[in-house]
Parts: sequence; structure tokens; C-alpha cells
Amino acid sequence: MSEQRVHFYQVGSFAVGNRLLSADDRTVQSSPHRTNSIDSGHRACQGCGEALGARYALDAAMRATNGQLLAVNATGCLEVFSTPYPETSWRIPWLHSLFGNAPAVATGVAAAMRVKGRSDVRVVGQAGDGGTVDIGFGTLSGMFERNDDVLFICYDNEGYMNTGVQRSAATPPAARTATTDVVGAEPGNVFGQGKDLPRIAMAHDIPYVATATVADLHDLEQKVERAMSFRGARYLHVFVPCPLGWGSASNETIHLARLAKETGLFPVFEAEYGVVTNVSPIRRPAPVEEYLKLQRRYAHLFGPKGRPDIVARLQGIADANIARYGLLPERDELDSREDD
Amino acid sequence: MERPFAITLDVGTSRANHTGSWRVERPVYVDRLPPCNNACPAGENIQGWLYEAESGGYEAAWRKLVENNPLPAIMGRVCFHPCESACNRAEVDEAVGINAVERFLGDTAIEHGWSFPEPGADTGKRILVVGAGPAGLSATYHLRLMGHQVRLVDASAKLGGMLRYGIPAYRLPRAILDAEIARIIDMGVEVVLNHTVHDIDVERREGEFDAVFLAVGAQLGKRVNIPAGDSSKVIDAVSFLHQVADEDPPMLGRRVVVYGGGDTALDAARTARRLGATDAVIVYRRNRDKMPAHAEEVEQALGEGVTVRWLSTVDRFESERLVLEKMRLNADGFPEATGEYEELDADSLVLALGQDTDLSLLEGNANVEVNDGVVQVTPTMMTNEGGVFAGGDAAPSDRTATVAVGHGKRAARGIDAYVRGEEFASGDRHELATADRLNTWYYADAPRTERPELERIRRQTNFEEVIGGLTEENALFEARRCLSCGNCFECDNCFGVCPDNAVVKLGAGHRYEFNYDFCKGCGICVRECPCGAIEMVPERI
Amino acid sequence: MLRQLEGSKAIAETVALCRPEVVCAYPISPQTHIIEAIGVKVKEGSLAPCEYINVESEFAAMSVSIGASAAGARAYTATASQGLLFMIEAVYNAAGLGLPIVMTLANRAIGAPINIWNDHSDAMAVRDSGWIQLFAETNQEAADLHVQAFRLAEELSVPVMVCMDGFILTHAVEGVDLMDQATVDRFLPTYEPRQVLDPDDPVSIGAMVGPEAFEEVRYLAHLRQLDALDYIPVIAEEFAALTGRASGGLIHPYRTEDADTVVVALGSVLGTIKDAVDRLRDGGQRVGVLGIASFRPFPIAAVRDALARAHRVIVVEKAFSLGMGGVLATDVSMATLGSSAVLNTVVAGLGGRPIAQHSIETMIEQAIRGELADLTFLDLDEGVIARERARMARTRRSGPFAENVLRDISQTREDRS
Amino acid sequence: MFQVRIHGRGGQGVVTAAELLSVAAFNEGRHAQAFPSFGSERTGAPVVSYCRLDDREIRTREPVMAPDAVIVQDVTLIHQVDLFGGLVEGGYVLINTSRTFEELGLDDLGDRFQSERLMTCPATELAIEHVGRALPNAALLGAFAALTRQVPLDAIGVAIRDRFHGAVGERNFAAATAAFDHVTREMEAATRASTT
Repeated sequence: MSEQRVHFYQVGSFAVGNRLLSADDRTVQSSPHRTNSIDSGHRACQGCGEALGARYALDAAMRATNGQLLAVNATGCLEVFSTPYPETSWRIPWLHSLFGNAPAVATGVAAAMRVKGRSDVRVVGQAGDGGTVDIGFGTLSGMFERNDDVLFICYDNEGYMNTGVQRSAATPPAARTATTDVVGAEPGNVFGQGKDLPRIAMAHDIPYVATATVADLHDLEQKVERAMSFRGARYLHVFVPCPLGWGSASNETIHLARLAKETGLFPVFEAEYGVVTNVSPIRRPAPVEEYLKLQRRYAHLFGPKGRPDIVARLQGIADANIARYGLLPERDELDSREDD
Repeated sequence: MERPFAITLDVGTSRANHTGSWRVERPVYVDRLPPCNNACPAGENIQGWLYEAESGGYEAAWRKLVENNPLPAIMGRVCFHPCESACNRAEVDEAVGINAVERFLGDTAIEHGWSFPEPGADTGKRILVVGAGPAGLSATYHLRLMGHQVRLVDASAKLGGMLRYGIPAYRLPRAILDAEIARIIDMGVEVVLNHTVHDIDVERREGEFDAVFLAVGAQLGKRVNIPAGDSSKVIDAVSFLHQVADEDPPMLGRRVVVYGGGDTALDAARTARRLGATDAVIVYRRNRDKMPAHAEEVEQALGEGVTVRWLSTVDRFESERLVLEKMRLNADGFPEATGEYEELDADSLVLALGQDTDLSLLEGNANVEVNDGVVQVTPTMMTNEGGVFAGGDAAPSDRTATVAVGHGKRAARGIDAYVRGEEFASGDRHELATADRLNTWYYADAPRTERPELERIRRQTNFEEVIGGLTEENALFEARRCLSCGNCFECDNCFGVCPDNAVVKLGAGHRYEFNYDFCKGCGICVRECPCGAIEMVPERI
Repeated sequence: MLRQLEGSKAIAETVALCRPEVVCAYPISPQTHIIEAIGVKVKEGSLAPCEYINVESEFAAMSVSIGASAAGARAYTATASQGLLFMIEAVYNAAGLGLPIVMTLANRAIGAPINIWNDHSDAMAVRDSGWIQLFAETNQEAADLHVQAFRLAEELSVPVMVCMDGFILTHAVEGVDLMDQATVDRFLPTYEPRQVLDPDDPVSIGAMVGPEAFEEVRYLAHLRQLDALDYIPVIAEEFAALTGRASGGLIHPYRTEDADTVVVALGSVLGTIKDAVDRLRDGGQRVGVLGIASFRPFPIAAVRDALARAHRVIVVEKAFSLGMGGVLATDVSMATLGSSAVLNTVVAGLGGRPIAQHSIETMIEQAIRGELADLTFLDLDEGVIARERARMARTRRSGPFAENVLRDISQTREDRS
Repeated sequence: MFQVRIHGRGGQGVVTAAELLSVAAFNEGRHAQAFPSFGSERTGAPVVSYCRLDDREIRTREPVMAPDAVIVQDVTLIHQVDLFGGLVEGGYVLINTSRTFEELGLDDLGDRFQSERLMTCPATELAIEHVGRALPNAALLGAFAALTRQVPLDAIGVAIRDRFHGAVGERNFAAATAAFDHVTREMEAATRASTT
């Protein structure tokens, strides 16, 4: 939850802007002078959450670093749709090397800056969930373990979308992907697998780990800002819905991200040096169905041949998250927070 | 620096790639009609003036408000605010306290002495307004703004009509009433008081008026035939309240029964309490759910010690003894007599059974059509007689002050068109900004601010105003609870949520526009617009 | 200063003189002594400013180097064998991006069967990656090549791999004339990148290039390799003028002027071959040696000239392409195309198998007599091969032949003793 | 060219011995090449190192297959490893032991090689005495210098001191000197025995 205090105004800090706030308190995205780190003309799908998340995060990082930012990108949708020759959408210095090595490349860039005494120049590494939790995991863990001065951002859309929607270790149970089809007794991705990277990152005791979604811009930007206040390895896991891979309407991207958080399926929190320091409480609790039903990848769970048993298991996952992170605080506690 | 071919690219070059060609639907900014505006009988642009108030621009807000209604301090007290009933915010938490903000703006305007804009350039047209109640005052105001000359005549000694003679001072302090009326009169109005118009045609001809607006109100209390002893004190509520307003209250005794279930009945009962009645009992033939009076009025009355005999009719009134017949509701909800009777001690009986309009001044005119005791009018409030307009309680409608104010405005527009020899054309109404168009997630949680109420004990003994005003802080808070339904309030959401950076921010007050070169038509801006001010329309393919 | 020291140490000392700014490595035999020694220098502060990064894999090592180089830092790493294969994706990437990284490859065989000893299979595996591959004959040359490699890499914006035989060179203690800092500085200017990540001049590096331009990109990379063919001799000459040492260059001919038979080889085996050639010369044979110093780019014209007089060319190589034959020999055959020279391929020294001077001499004599097969495996134990093939023919579940061979050889030894 | 093969076990300083020998020769202005038997042997396993000494450039990279001298640091290897394989006619053998060739069961060596070039030296004992640790390599280098006269003892000393600084270097050199003296005495005794 944003620590920024907003004098009550219509949309508080939920919307992108707020005409009555001072410029300093507004989101970077509300400014016509934002960097537009990733600019128009990119070839992302309609309603792409990753394009959005990347602009949000990098523009915030650009503000936090006063424009002294270098970005390293893993292979994936973000890379492919942003830099097909002869056009690039990036407005910041940007380097793409490989799928699995973005964290290490970022380490190298950071090392170069350190050796050149450019402590003002900061480095961001970024990848999708495949490049982070799967193929890039080794280099990421190495980067964490050495506490290299890199903010690594994972744009998590829960699968290999660039290659045609295959399962990754971030694909949730029951979700349909091209490699976890909705056939057999346990349709979709199996339960009991997958990798919770934010928690793994925390286990490295790095200075800062946070999760965020494209549905709460103030929160996301504040986390980028916070991340940039640390030296050393930092990790930001941003939830970015994918209309193509999830079979959702292109206009539902942000709504889905919001529901993922409000159902408890995607806990939004911050941790410093391995300890959770802050969680974003659920504001309007919603059952998982509300989230699942908007996505074709879960269509097999509903309708006449639906699988309420599987939906219940997914609700169980959400409930476990709610319990683990305390996502549903006592109402009066929530109220006092709002009063701030 | 010589850069490697193809693998290294100059920044921002993708702007050459116009992804707008992918689009099959395009987002378009729209203004939708907010439900409050839609519900306001006076046609106020409520969302519009709340928007100004949100930023503390109270004068701008007031000016936007009085574009449609010149009596905000009054309406902020007496209006039964259908706007709030329609308010979409009720779906989030509670309706915005529009009425309270209106009163705040009205009071602030009086406090600061803000005046109306200069009247328009003189058109040379002369308009007669008959009746200085809310309809007449409203018409006068609008006509003056349009540059017409107005003669305002009224049979009473003071201006205000039912605002003064029908609404007790504890609901509408006289200083407020006088101040807002004075502001209208200060626009240059010829006022003629204590003047009863007996024949409208004569009056119009002799005064060489180009048009006439009849706003004579409904001043006649309805009477029913209730057998009553000679000594029994029976009075109609309209007369009762009028006499109180003239500071000549009738002697009703300690036990007062009011017969009827409308707001007037409540006004009468509450007034009686203030005049010293220990028992103020309302007799009403149906139950509370069916009572036409506004719930908050009922609540306040009960709070002041007024009691109600539900499902009862007055059968007869015999020397300090009222005989009531018990009623029951049939399957259709209509009351039926039961044949059971009970008695009630009473010193006087006040009849609040409705009002009629005195239309004797039209008797000489065959063209003006009168049905059910009210004048039939067109949408611009014109009767069948050219140049003769009617409104307020004299025309068919809900008989509220706000409706009357709205009639005054519409009549003024109609009159203006008439005297110019034109047809009045109202603009196209925007599509209604219904709740389903909104994305209420974005609005901060904020329960409404209640206005303070006068302590109960003081309400039973004097005519001090019962409902207080909002402090500035509260008014600001309340204004900011407005969802701005259907109208962009520049929250930057569309600008921020576009994955293709295809929204252009035009600067404060100028909203946004789409850059269709890059908009892929994903529709996120529409889905995430809090107030529903964007819609998708199919591209022509 | 001439010093008697281990090859790895000589490399570490020399690399340090080149003022690398980021050194990143993951340990693998036989490269370890190099990176250990550089690590000490960074830690003690004698190599500064320099960031030394211990990474979790070779893949990360090359990736860190990529990032550092793209950000404008002089980057160095070292690896061998499996490590090179583990980083191979990044190896190609570094070349594709034109990043002037210098890497020492302590040549070692590739498993399975796992084998830590020297051959050239690893270098051959990245032959087509776009890296310049220089082969050192001695530790002196290996050290010198590193200085030239940085110059070459940064001048052409292309990565350079200095290949030196694992253990045979890396672990050999011999005399090496180490350069001094001033001389290195005179030869190697400060790194001025051709492209760099810079907040003040942002670019996107590493675009996705489709069919419309990929071929051009590749061809341009090829041209850059051809440019290197021109440039390598230039800097070798400059280096020679500065140090008096003929390290580097494209090729190293030895007694080829009047040679009927020329043996072509890469790396440290050239010394042994030279001794053999001297012996044969003493016996009246007109034999010469051609060392290939630059394997990629392959100096086809220089090789053609050097072999113009030869009637017989014997390519001795420590790697081969399974199912085909010699790798270096294939390249050499392109240089001898059209000539009447007979070409023999001799595969030797795989997995650290010692290459004896005696075997070389015997092989050359056989070749001269026309008795050498087109593709010969030096000192191959034919008996083991025959027995294992027979066994495999007999038994369906014959097991992994690597282990069978080991069992067979130890059995044979016991039988003999 | 003079080629040396040193046998020992991992951890006994076999590789260092070859290196020191090469440095000693280098310090004398000679060409030298030292290298280990490249392997992944661990402490205790049999290991071999080599050293070539020459007055001209050493180009060959083949393992030493026909050594001019064999140094055995650990006699327990005698029946495990072919210690004397390839040793040239007239080659030297230096064994770290306080026993005799006969006691070691190596009497037949005298038949194959020149007996005055077969030498034992209690290098481990000397190391314990002078260095305080059972590391016989420095002592054996002293013995080697005395036996083969390929490098002077002083050059060995420079190499040792270059490698081991301060007291450690001095103690190692003391061990080397003691071994040198021991071998010199043994050789003089043998000479006296043969001439009488």
C-alpha cells in the first residue's frame, strides 16, 4: 500500500492522476513529461499487460534515478515486440542478450558502472516469467546471492506467451496452456508444482523484494522508488495479465490484475532483507470465480461440465495466501489506513 | 558513433509504425448525462458545479449552479433532492450530499455578497410574471438574464410565495429567503405587491406585455366535509402556515390533530409543536410506507415529539373529541374502512389534504385549457394562448419548489423564443451515465458527511433552523465524493493505462484526445475510466 | 622481464597489464590458475580499478562480460571445455552483438566420457560463433596474444578467444618474458567502444532482426573477420617492433621454404612437430611445419601461399568432426583446392593422449612413403577397437563402450604384466 | 637436454619440486620446462611431474618418456608404479629413503643402471629435522644437485627462497644443503670404495 498521503479526493490514490494533488505526489504516469520508456508503435497485442507494466516500472525508475538508467532485457515478448529491426520502442539505453542471462548481463552492466565510478547510473534487468523463474533462474539467483546492484523486474504473465502460450513454472494450477491442455482427469496445469519466486528471492536475504500489479500504479511506482533507494540486489515481481495467453478480453487487463490481488491469488507485499514489511490488504474481497470466469484458460472449470472441485482448490490457494500474508485485516484497521 | 547495422537501433524509432491500423473499434470521449442532473427538476448541472467545488472554486461552482437555479441557499434547504435519490454513489456507499453542498454554496454566496451576472442587453420585450413564488422568481431571473423587462406581481405583501407562506422558518430562515429574493430583484425587476390579477388578458393588454407567465401557485387548502361541532376549531394547513408566516398565528390549543400525510401535514404538526402544542398528532389513513411525506421530514417530526395515528381517518370532530375510523390496507395497498372507531382528544384539527390553484384570472380566456384544476402547457410551459405561459403548482407536476424553479427556467426559455418569434429547441440530451457505465473501484471509500441537527429540545420551542450547514471542510469532502458520472474529471486514468501511449494529455482543464495513429483499440481506457466518459465505437471497415 | 613461471600465471600477469575493468569467471580445469591469480590481484588492489565477479556458471560469466562490455568496460573471462559449451549461447551472442570481450580458452576435451585433459574439441565447437580464435604455441605467445587480442577486439568490435592448450601450456612452468605496464599501455589504448549503453545517448542494442536484414548482418560480421585478416598481421608487426617477439600473426611457417611435405597444426604440439621435423631434416627429408596462429578468421590466402610448393600436406589436429574427419584439415583443403598436393589428416592427442615426437616422425615418414591413410588416428589402439566392435556385434546390451574400453585396456595391461 | 621425472603422492610437493628445479636452472641462464602429469589426482594418489633442462629452447610438449633422472619421493610407490620405465641407460635414480636399495628389494637396479648413479637420501628425515614437516622435496632437490650436477646448490637455494620467503625458505634450503652434503658424502664414500 502506498505510504503517500493523499488528502481525500474522489479517486484518492487509486486512479493514475488526481488533478488536485501536487505534482510531486502524482504518479509518474500522470505526467505528460513521463519518459515513455517504451514508446508507441511497439507490436504488443492489444491490451498487453507487459507493455504497460514495463512502461510503469521503467518510467518510475527513470524518475527515481533522474534519468540515469540502463536496462537489460531477456528474450521474450517484451523484447520481440519492442525491438524488431529497424524500429525500437525504447527511449532509454537498452540491451538484449539472451533468454536466460538477463540477470548476469545486468550484473556486468552494473559492474561496468561501478568500475567507472558512475554510481549515479543504475541498472534494471527485466524478463518475463519464463526468463525469470525458469531459464533465467540460475543467473538470477547468482545475481541475488552476490547482491549485485541491480533491480530485477519480472513481468509475470504466467506462461511462455512469446512462443505460443506454453506452461512455465509460474503458470498457476488448472490453467490451460498449450502444454497443459484441458484433457484428462486433471485438466490444465497440475496442482502442486510451480515456483514462488518472490519468496525464493526473499530467501536470498536481499535488501528488497516486492510484488505489484499493473492495477495499482501508485503502489507499483512507490515500490520502484523504494527499490531504487537501496543498493544491492532487488526484485520486483509485477503481475501483468496477457489477453492472448489467458483468453481474456483486451480491455480486461487491468481489471484482471486487480481481481488477482483482490481474490488473494496474487498477494501484493514488500519485504526487506528477507522479512515481509508491508502487505496490500484486500479492499473489495472477491471469490476466485470472479477472476477465473473472465479467462478462457479456466473455461473448463465452469459450465455444465465444470469442475467446482478444482475451483474450490484454487479458492484454497487464495485463502492460504490471505492467511499467510494477512491480506484481510480487521475492518477498523483498514479504515484507519484509509484515513491517513 | 558508428553503430552496428540492424542490431543496434536509435531510440524511439517505432513511432514510424502506426499500430492504429490494427484497430477494429475506436475509443471516443463522450459526455454522459449524470443521473443527478437528470433527476434535478431545476435542471441543475450538479456534476458540473460539484466539479468546481471539488477544487475549492466555490464562486465558480456557485456561478455554474445559478446558471439554472437562482435560489441555491433556499433549495439547499427545502429541496427534497431527487438528485441524491438518483446518485450513483449510493451503489458505492451512500449518495453524495448534493443538497448540503448546494446550501453551502448558497450560504457562502450570501456571506460574500456574490451577485448575478449583469442582465443581458435590453431586448425591449416586456414580460409579466404573476406570482412571486419559486416559479415566478426563477422565470424572472432567467428573463432578466436574457435582457427582457419583467414586471413581477404578487397578491401577498411579500415576495416568495409558498417559500414564505408554506414553509416554516425552522426549515427556511427568512434572512436566507430575503437575501436570495433580493438578489434577483436587484437585477432590475419591477415588483408589484398586494396586487391580485383578476383577468390575465386585461392585465396583459393594459401593460402591453409581450408575454405572461402565470405562477400563481396552489394556495387554496383542500377542504373535506367533516362533521364538526360549532365550537370545534378546524383550519386548513395552508392558511395555518400562512398566518404563522405573517406572525399572526391562530390559537389552536394544546392538543392539535393534523389530518393528512404529506409534507404540509408534517410542517403543520411541527409548527404546532413550536407554537406550544403538547400533543401534535397526525392522522393518516395509510401506513408509514405509503406516506407521501419525505422520510427525513417524518423522522425529524417524530424526533420533535409529533405522533402519528396510522391507518386512521377522521370521521367527525365533536367538541374536543375526534372520532377516528380505523382502516386497513387491501391487497392492492388501498385503505378500506373497518367500521371500528376510536376517539382522540383534540383542541383543533388542521386539514392538510392538498391544495388547489385559484385560476379565476383565466376565466375570461377561452383558449387556455384547464384540466383537473391545473393549466395545460406545452414542454416550454406555453398554454394554448399564444404568449401565455404557466408553471409551478399551477401547471401539472409534482408540487415542489424545485419543480417550480425548473418551470420558471423552461418558461423563460419558451418566452424568450416566443418573443423572438422562434421555436425553442432544447439541445440533445446525452445518454444517461448509469451505474454500470462506471468503474467505481477507483473512488476512494468515503461515507457521506451528515449535516448537524439542532438539539431536539430547542426544536420543540422555537423556529430556529433545524438542519445546520456544512463546514467548508465538510462541503469540500462531500463535493469530492462526486463520481463525476459520465463526465471526464481528468483523473489521467486513460492517459496512464494505455499500453500504447496513444492518449494525449491536453493540459489542465482541456482533458485528453486519442492519437489514433497508435491506438490499437484494446478498450482498456474505456474499462478503466472511472466515470464512464469514453465509449468504443466500431471502426468503419 | 623474463621469468620462469607457470603459464597460467603468465597469462594472469599479462591480462592484468591490459587493465581489464571487469573480470568474471567460473572455475573449470584447466583454466582455474588464471582466474585465481587475477582474483588475487584484484583483491589485493594491484589490479585496479577492476571488478572481479565470481559467478554461478560459465553462462553467467560470459553474460556478465556481455553486460560489462556493452556498458563500455573492458571485459575478460576464461573458460574451457564444458564451460565453453555451457556458455555457448552467450558466446555466439557476444559475437553477434560485436562486443570486444577477450577470453582465454584453456583447451580441453569435451565429454562424455568426461575428460579434463587437453584437446581442441572445445574451440572447434565455437568455430562458427563469430569470435576471432587465436592459437598459442607457447606460453610466451599465449601471453603476448592476450595483449594483441584486446587491441584487435576493440579495434574491430569483435570478441577474441585466445586458445592455449590446457595443462600442456597452462600448467607448464617455463620462461616467459613478461611485458611491463608502460609497454602494454603504449600498445593498447584505452577502450573506446563502438557502441555503448549511455544514459546521455540512449540506443537499443540487440534488436530482433528478421529475414530482411539478417543475411546482411551476418555478412557484415564476416567482413569484419576478413578485416581482421588484414589487421592481425599489422598489430603483430607493431607488437614485434615493440617487443622483438614474433607472437601472433596469421601463420607461423617453419622450414617450409623448400619443403615437399608440410605438417599443419594448431597450438603447443607445433613444438614437438618442429623437433620431429628437425630430426627428419637431419635425415635428409625436406619437411616443414605450418602453424596456424589465427584459426578464425582462417587465413586461407596465407595458407595457400605457404603450401604452394608442398606435394604433401599433413594436418595434425587435436579434434575432429565425427562422421566426417578433420576440422582444420577441411579448412586447409580449401586452401589447397586446385593444387595437386596430397592431403592427410592425422587426429592426435585427443583427451590428453600424449603426442610423442617419435610417433610424429614415424607418421611423417609413412606419409612420405605414401603409406598413410587419408584419415589417421595417431597411436590408436586397434586391438581395443576390434574387440569392442566384436563385443557390440555379439551383445545387444553391450553397455557404454567408454567403460568397456577402459576395462579392456586395464585387462590388457594386466595380461601383459 | 636433461629430463627428470619425479614420482610422489599428491600433497608431497612433487609439482613444486619440478617447478623449483626448473627455476633453479632458469636462474642459471638455462632453458627449463616443468610440468605436472595433468590429472585430477587428490592428496595421497600417485602423481608424477617432469622437468626438462637444456641449453637451448625447449620446444617439445611430449611427456618425458625417457628420463635422464628419476626422483622417487615416496618409496611406497615402488610396487605400484613403473618408477623406472623409460629411464635412459646411464640415468640417475634418487630415492627418498633411509633404507638401502637391497632393503627396498631393488637390487636388480644395479644390473640395469650404473650403480654410482643410484642414490638414496633420507630426505623426509632431513625435512623433519630442518623444516619440521615431512615435505621431502627441497631436500631431494639438494640431493639431486649433488647427484647429477645439473644445477648448482646455490641456484636451488635461490629458487627455494624465491618460492618460500623468510624462515621457511631458509629451513628448506638447510634441508636441501644437508641432503646435498649427505649425497656428496655418499658419493665420495662410493668413489673411495671403488678406487680402493
